[in-house]
Amino acid sequence: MALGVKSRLILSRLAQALPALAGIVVVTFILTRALPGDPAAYFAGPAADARSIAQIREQLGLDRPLPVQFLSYVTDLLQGDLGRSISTGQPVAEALMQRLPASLELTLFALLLSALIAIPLGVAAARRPDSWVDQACRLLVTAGVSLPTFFTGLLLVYVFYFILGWAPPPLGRLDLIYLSPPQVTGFFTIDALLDRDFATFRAALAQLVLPAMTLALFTLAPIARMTRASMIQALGSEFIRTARASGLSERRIVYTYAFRNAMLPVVTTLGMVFSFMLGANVLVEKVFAWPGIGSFAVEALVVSDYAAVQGFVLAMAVLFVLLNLLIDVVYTLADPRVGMEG
Amino acid sequence: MSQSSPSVQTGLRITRALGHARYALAANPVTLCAVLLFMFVLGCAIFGPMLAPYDPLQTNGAMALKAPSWQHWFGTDQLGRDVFSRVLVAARLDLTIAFSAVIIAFIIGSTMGAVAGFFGGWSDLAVSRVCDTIMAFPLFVLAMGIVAAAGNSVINIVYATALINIPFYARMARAEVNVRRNAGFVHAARLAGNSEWRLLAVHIFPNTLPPMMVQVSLNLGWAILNAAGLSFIGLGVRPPDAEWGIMVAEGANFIVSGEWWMALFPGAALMLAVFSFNLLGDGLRDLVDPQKRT
Amino acid sequence: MQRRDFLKGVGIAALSSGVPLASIPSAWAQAADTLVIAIGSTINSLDLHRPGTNRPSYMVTVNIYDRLVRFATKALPDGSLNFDYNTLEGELAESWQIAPDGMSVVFKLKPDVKFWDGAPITAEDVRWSLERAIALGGFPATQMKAGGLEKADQFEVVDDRSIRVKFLRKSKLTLPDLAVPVPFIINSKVAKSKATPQDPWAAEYLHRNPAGSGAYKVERWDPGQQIVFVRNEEWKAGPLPAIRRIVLREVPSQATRRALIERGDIGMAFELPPKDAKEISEKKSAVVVGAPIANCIHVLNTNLNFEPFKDKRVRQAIAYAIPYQQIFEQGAYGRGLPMWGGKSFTPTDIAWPQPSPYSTDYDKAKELLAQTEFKNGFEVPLSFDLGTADWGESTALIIQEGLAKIGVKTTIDKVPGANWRTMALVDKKLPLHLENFGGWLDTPCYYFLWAYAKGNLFNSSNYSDAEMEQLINETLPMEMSDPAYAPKIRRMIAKAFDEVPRIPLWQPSLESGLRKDVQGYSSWYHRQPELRTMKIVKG
Amino acid sequence: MSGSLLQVENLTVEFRTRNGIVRAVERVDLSVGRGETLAIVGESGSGKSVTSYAVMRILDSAGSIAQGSVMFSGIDVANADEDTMATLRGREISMVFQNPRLALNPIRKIGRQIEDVLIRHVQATHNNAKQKAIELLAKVRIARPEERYDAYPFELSGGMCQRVVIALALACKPRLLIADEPTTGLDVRTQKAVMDLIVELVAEQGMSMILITHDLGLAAAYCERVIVMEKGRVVEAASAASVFKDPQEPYTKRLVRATPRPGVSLRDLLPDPEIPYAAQTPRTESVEGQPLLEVRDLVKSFAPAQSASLLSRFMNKSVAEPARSVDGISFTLAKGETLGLVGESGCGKSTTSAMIMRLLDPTSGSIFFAGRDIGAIPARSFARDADRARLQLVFQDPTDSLNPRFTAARAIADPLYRLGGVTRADEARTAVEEIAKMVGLPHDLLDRFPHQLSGGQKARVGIARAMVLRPDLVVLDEPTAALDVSVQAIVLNLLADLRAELGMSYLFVSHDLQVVRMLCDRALVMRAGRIVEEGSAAAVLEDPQHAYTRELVSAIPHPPL
Repeated sequence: MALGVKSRLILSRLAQALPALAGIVVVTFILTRALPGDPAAYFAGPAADARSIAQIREQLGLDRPLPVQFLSYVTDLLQGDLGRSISTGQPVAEALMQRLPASLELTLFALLLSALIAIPLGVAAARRPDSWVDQACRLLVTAGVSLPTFFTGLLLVYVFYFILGWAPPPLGRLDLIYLSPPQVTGFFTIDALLDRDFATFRAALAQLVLPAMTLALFTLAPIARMTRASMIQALGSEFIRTARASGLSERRIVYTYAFRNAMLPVVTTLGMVFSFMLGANVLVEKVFAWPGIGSFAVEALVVSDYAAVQGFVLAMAVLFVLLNLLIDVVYTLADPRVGMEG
Repeated sequence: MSQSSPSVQTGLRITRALGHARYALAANPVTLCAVLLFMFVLGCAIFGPMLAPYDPLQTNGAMALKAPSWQHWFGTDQLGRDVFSRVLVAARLDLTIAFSAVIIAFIIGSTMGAVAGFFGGWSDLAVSRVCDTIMAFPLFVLAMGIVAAAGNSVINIVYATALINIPFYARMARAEVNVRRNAGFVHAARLAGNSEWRLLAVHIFPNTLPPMMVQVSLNLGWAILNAAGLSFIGLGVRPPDAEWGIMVAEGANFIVSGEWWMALFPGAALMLAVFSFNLLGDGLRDLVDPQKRT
Repeated sequence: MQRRDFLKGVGIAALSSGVPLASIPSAWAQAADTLVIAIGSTINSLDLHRPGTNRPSYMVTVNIYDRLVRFATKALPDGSLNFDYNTLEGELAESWQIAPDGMSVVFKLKPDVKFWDGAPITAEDVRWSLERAIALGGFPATQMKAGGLEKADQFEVVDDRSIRVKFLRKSKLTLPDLAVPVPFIINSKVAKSKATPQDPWAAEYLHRNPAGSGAYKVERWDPGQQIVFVRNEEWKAGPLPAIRRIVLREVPSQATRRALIERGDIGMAFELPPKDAKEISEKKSAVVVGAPIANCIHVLNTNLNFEPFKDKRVRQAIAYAIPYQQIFEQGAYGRGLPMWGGKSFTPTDIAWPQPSPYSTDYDKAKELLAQTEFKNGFEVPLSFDLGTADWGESTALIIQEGLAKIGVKTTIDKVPGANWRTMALVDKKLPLHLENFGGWLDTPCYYFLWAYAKGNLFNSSNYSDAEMEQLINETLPMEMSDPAYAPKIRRMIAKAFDEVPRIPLWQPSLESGLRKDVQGYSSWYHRQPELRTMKIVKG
Repeated sequence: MSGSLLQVENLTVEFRTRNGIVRAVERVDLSVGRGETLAIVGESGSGKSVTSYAVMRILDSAGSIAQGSVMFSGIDVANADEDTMATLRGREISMVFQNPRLALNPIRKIGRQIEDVLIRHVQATHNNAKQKAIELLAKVRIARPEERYDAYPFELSGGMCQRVVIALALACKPRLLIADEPTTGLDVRTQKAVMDLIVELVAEQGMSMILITHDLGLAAAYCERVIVMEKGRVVEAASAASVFKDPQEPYTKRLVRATPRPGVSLRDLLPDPEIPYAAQTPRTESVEGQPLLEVRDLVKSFAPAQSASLLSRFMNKSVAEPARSVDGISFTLAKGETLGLVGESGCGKSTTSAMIMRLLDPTSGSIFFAGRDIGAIPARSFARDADRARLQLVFQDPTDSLNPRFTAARAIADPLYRLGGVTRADEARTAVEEIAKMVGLPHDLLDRFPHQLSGGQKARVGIARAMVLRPDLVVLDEPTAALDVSVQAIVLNLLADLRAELGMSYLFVSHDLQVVRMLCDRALVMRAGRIVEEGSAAAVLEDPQHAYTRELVSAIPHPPL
């Protein structure tokens, strides 16, 4: 029964996402058509004349009325066809699948890094609110979120690559001298480990460090703040007083009792940060030549590549929905109250 | 007595509020710094153009790419323009963008959210769906798309930034109104004959303002970063106007060749402004948080 | 054995048509015979003929396909090599013979040239490939047309090793036009086997799977990241390249490209912005190689469809109000050749480009403007392509300042790359903008054809003049040695100077940074890296 | 006092606040002997809880023991190291808190929470902890303890949660149990059950107990000795029997007087009986003719937990019947009459009052007010109804019911502007000052914000706001539930005076039978949405007919009088 309620809850979440997805399909379609620039002119090449542009416009189906274009777009979409990027000529789905792991690997790694720093910081700050630890933590995370990611990225590259030479050149996922490991998960670090190729693993990891740091620095703040706030709330709650009055050890009070309760809102924040990072990747990917979907989207936007932009946005939206679902599942598993109270 | 007492009381109230603020600031030196910093940034925005030692747009071929000196505190850029003057003058444009975007987002978002949270039903459904849809977009890319589609002008940056901020306000207002819509004082006001709209506008909404102000302060920082990010990919403010983001973006190409000042100073100014907004928001949150008001 | 999952993705094509690869070491690209080149833009196709293929992709076609003929290289006085527009040499063609009536030419193919799959190159392959260049439309067809190659029946197989190209009219551009990147020769048997009724020219297949005979083969292509060329050991159309493997890595950040070359992490940074070129060559942190781009000028275009610029005197006033020297120093960083301050409005020679007679003279500008109805100045947007911001932005800003001095108020409009083409070149609706057309075929008439003839793409000024048009049509097919040629060209140049729809600023240089051990590079008219001549010297 | 288990001498506890250092407890002496039960009684802010926290040294970080000693069984608690204290807490001294739901970790199974304590104090090993936990659950009379072991706090009722908290506290058989308002917020029957259980277990294990409560009756009924605290100081210490009969100190006397108990009138609750009985007018007996309010077959049902999406509603076809919160009640209220509506939490009394007040639309049934069916007018549009001004409500929670951003004057004036036809500020001010005088609110408080007012002052503002329009019917929704007993006495008298002065009818909603008896003419007893008993207020309390009413009456603490 309990499971029934919870799985229904999750299904209903999924159902709630459908209108948003439909909205996204419509909005992206309209937005992409509103983009200036005539793809036909762009693709006709540098020396094309009006006739060859018209020829290409016809080829691309851009001469048909908008509703017809939309209809055919939706029809294709329902068949799982995201269309074909007119600039790379590749199916959009394929390009996204190739690039998504790159973005996900970077984002997840950055999130991990961020959480590993921010959560202990938040806990430390919450245990002594208004102490110097708290203030220092606040300054640090606020400074982090105040730096534009592209600026941080450039600065890190300049210092750690150009001046100190500690970091590898900012050339995407692997240094020039390595080849990508056989694809299993699409995450180079994991694939390299699966392949027992530790040199490549180290190389892939080395490439990840700077961009992940850039992203992590920017996302420390929300995680640390939320950890601090919910930890303060948890530590101030009455069941902690009960636990103290029962003589439970400080460790147990802070970690088993307070921390687990405090983690629930933090999980939600992590999810939000993750989806925010995926979007904010755009700039970082540009700085680090990271072959992810963010840079793909920028390129596509610049050339008014309808299918690619639509595909990208849709992929992100689906990812977003899945992510929220994942958070719901985690939340449901972690909090017995979910779905049980009126 | 009934004539004089309100104004006396108002005076008292202000004194008391100031007293609270002074206490809160004294207890929290970081917030005090934030307030000072914020005033400083605001001062730059207001008086910057008067204080700038050079014309921020005046190129000077002979003085191109000069390192910081007594003459040019922050050095000069590739066209010999004074970076210090440009950084100072940019404050106004950046703050204007941020403030207008956030104010628009606040007005639209909080109205939507308040209506949804108070009346529920289809209005709630509609607002929630709209917010879900916006939020499911990668926000920065959405902003990029809007500016790319509408053309890059300051006003379009403002609109794009406002649009992606709307859901935050809508959701927040919705939640804040929702927790209060069954509060005793709301029922009391209803009993006093207030219409539903008046209940919302006069009784509930003002009470949601403190937490919303925190969000406003935090969002101001984000709005500046957003505008700067758009500039970085070339969808920002038009040259020759000085704007921090575009200055960093342009300066970025000069870092490797050793002309670090072109990116560093506007970057630092950008950071400082965002930093002060964020710290201020953080501090406001502490002030507003009832848990901390013992 | 083969640890790497090489068969993934798009690298398949290269393998299927080439030699199976031996095992590749982990740190393969470190090998001494591998050259890494950083490029700033994205390669989006391996097939130049395909609609939608962008300019940077031409570098693939240039290096992996062969053409019938190519321009020869010549040594410049400073010892560096450059191409020689005036001399053609055979690539796949062993020889060619122009018919006595001058209305056709027969190419004889070299006997030992083969495609990568070992199939001999036949006249049918050539015919199919040339026809394809026309049939797919778009830019390639336009380019072919400039050389008078417009119809499929102009190409005729004589025998297995001989092909005749018939001329519709005599033109000095026809043969050079066969040496440009467009008419490359494809393995037609492979392509035809992949063709479908919807796609008779196998555009879909060749887009990702090259089928050629060039000196380099595509070993691997990760769109948006890199393309890896490996030497075709069987190449017979020229001397075997020295470098076995070349990696073209896409590095969008200009600063990173500079850092990479300065630190020596890559062998070459292709297309340096002028400032980097200047500073690197001064610091000697890398070798900067480059030359002014033939037949190319950075210009400020006035659009004659807009009111103030309909008046010639306004255009002239603008031309006098531009701080040329400052632009050359701060926009071009002194790289390239000045195109202002020429001696006379009536040129004495036909060298093109040559400096215009304008120079910065605000008094003269004001005087000219005062004669018009715009004596109090006017407002106009000044646009440039965001993709050319490395020189465009500074230039626009300086122009803005200069024009302000004569009361012309400009607002700067950065147009994103995609929109640029539509707005500036197709719709031709930008009143005042920066433009950088360069003609592949290095003759003045060819430049004038594109830039001064009504309706043509790069005539974004909407300049229209009957005499100019007639001159262009007359000079275009004319041999340059024709005694009538020079006077006509001089007349065209004089008209261009007098009416100044396009205000020349400077002739840009295409410069690239080379690590000190990398040699043999020269820049070409098509602005793509020619990799075949490059080598890495030890020590 | 050498035989005492706990000896507190000269204890002073200070808190750092933004207004400087505040002494919450000052020079308190107390002792608890072995096996003794002691009650600490005081109103809010008297320092009674802080004293107990100081004994366990669980003051929050802003508070500290500034002075004095706390000796527990020879251990100097004030100066002991943290390890000693951690061993002491839960093992030797344990505590039961108010608000049992919040006192338990919401995401940990209750069985595990008990185990944590057992294992911490080495009362059980990992092997037998579960068994011991179940035994403890059984001991606090939780039915089916094996099943409940796996329950989470939210799955249990408040009373059950309190039993779990008691089990936690008694897990290690401590020598001293501190029960801090253990029954506040619980219904009277649950209160009795919980208190009986505590006292029984304490006696059974030979423990000492400190009961901290605001309820003098409860203290006297369950403890041997009573300490009365006021403003951080002990004002009186006496045996339970003598504290009621023979209070020594003026404060204790006031407290005793203010405690509602059988046989006293409203006026008797006031500290100064010499005050002339202004409201001595006889209660209006039911006026013949048309009743002011008539409720017929009133029903309110709520849909079960509303699913957010349509889809889930489709999947949720087999949902239960909507729960009927109010299940067909009918009654009348005459002009000038005061009707009491009594019941435990969740019985539907607040829902009923909200429907009558037209804040909530009934599912079915009708509400006739002065002969007009106002139940048919949607709640949303009732604000503009002519009868709006005639129906007013005094809220339960004076804090929650005042807009934090409105001054007292503005809150009181709001109905005047909206419904009273007042447009001029001075006109409104005059009316506000008049009613303020009537409710005993000094004029200088009128320009204060709610957070600058005390609980009693806020209650007066709430009453003034309801009365300013001189309504015909005022619903009093537990108007004193959140107030200290001495303030309650004053407010109840104020309400009685106002009724006499203004001639209104009251519908008085309450859980407290004694208070209802004193204020009301008639009383209705509600249970699970239905009226189970109806009669004169005195008769319902003194001679209950229905079994449920009898149970309620018998659960009222009986202090030794």
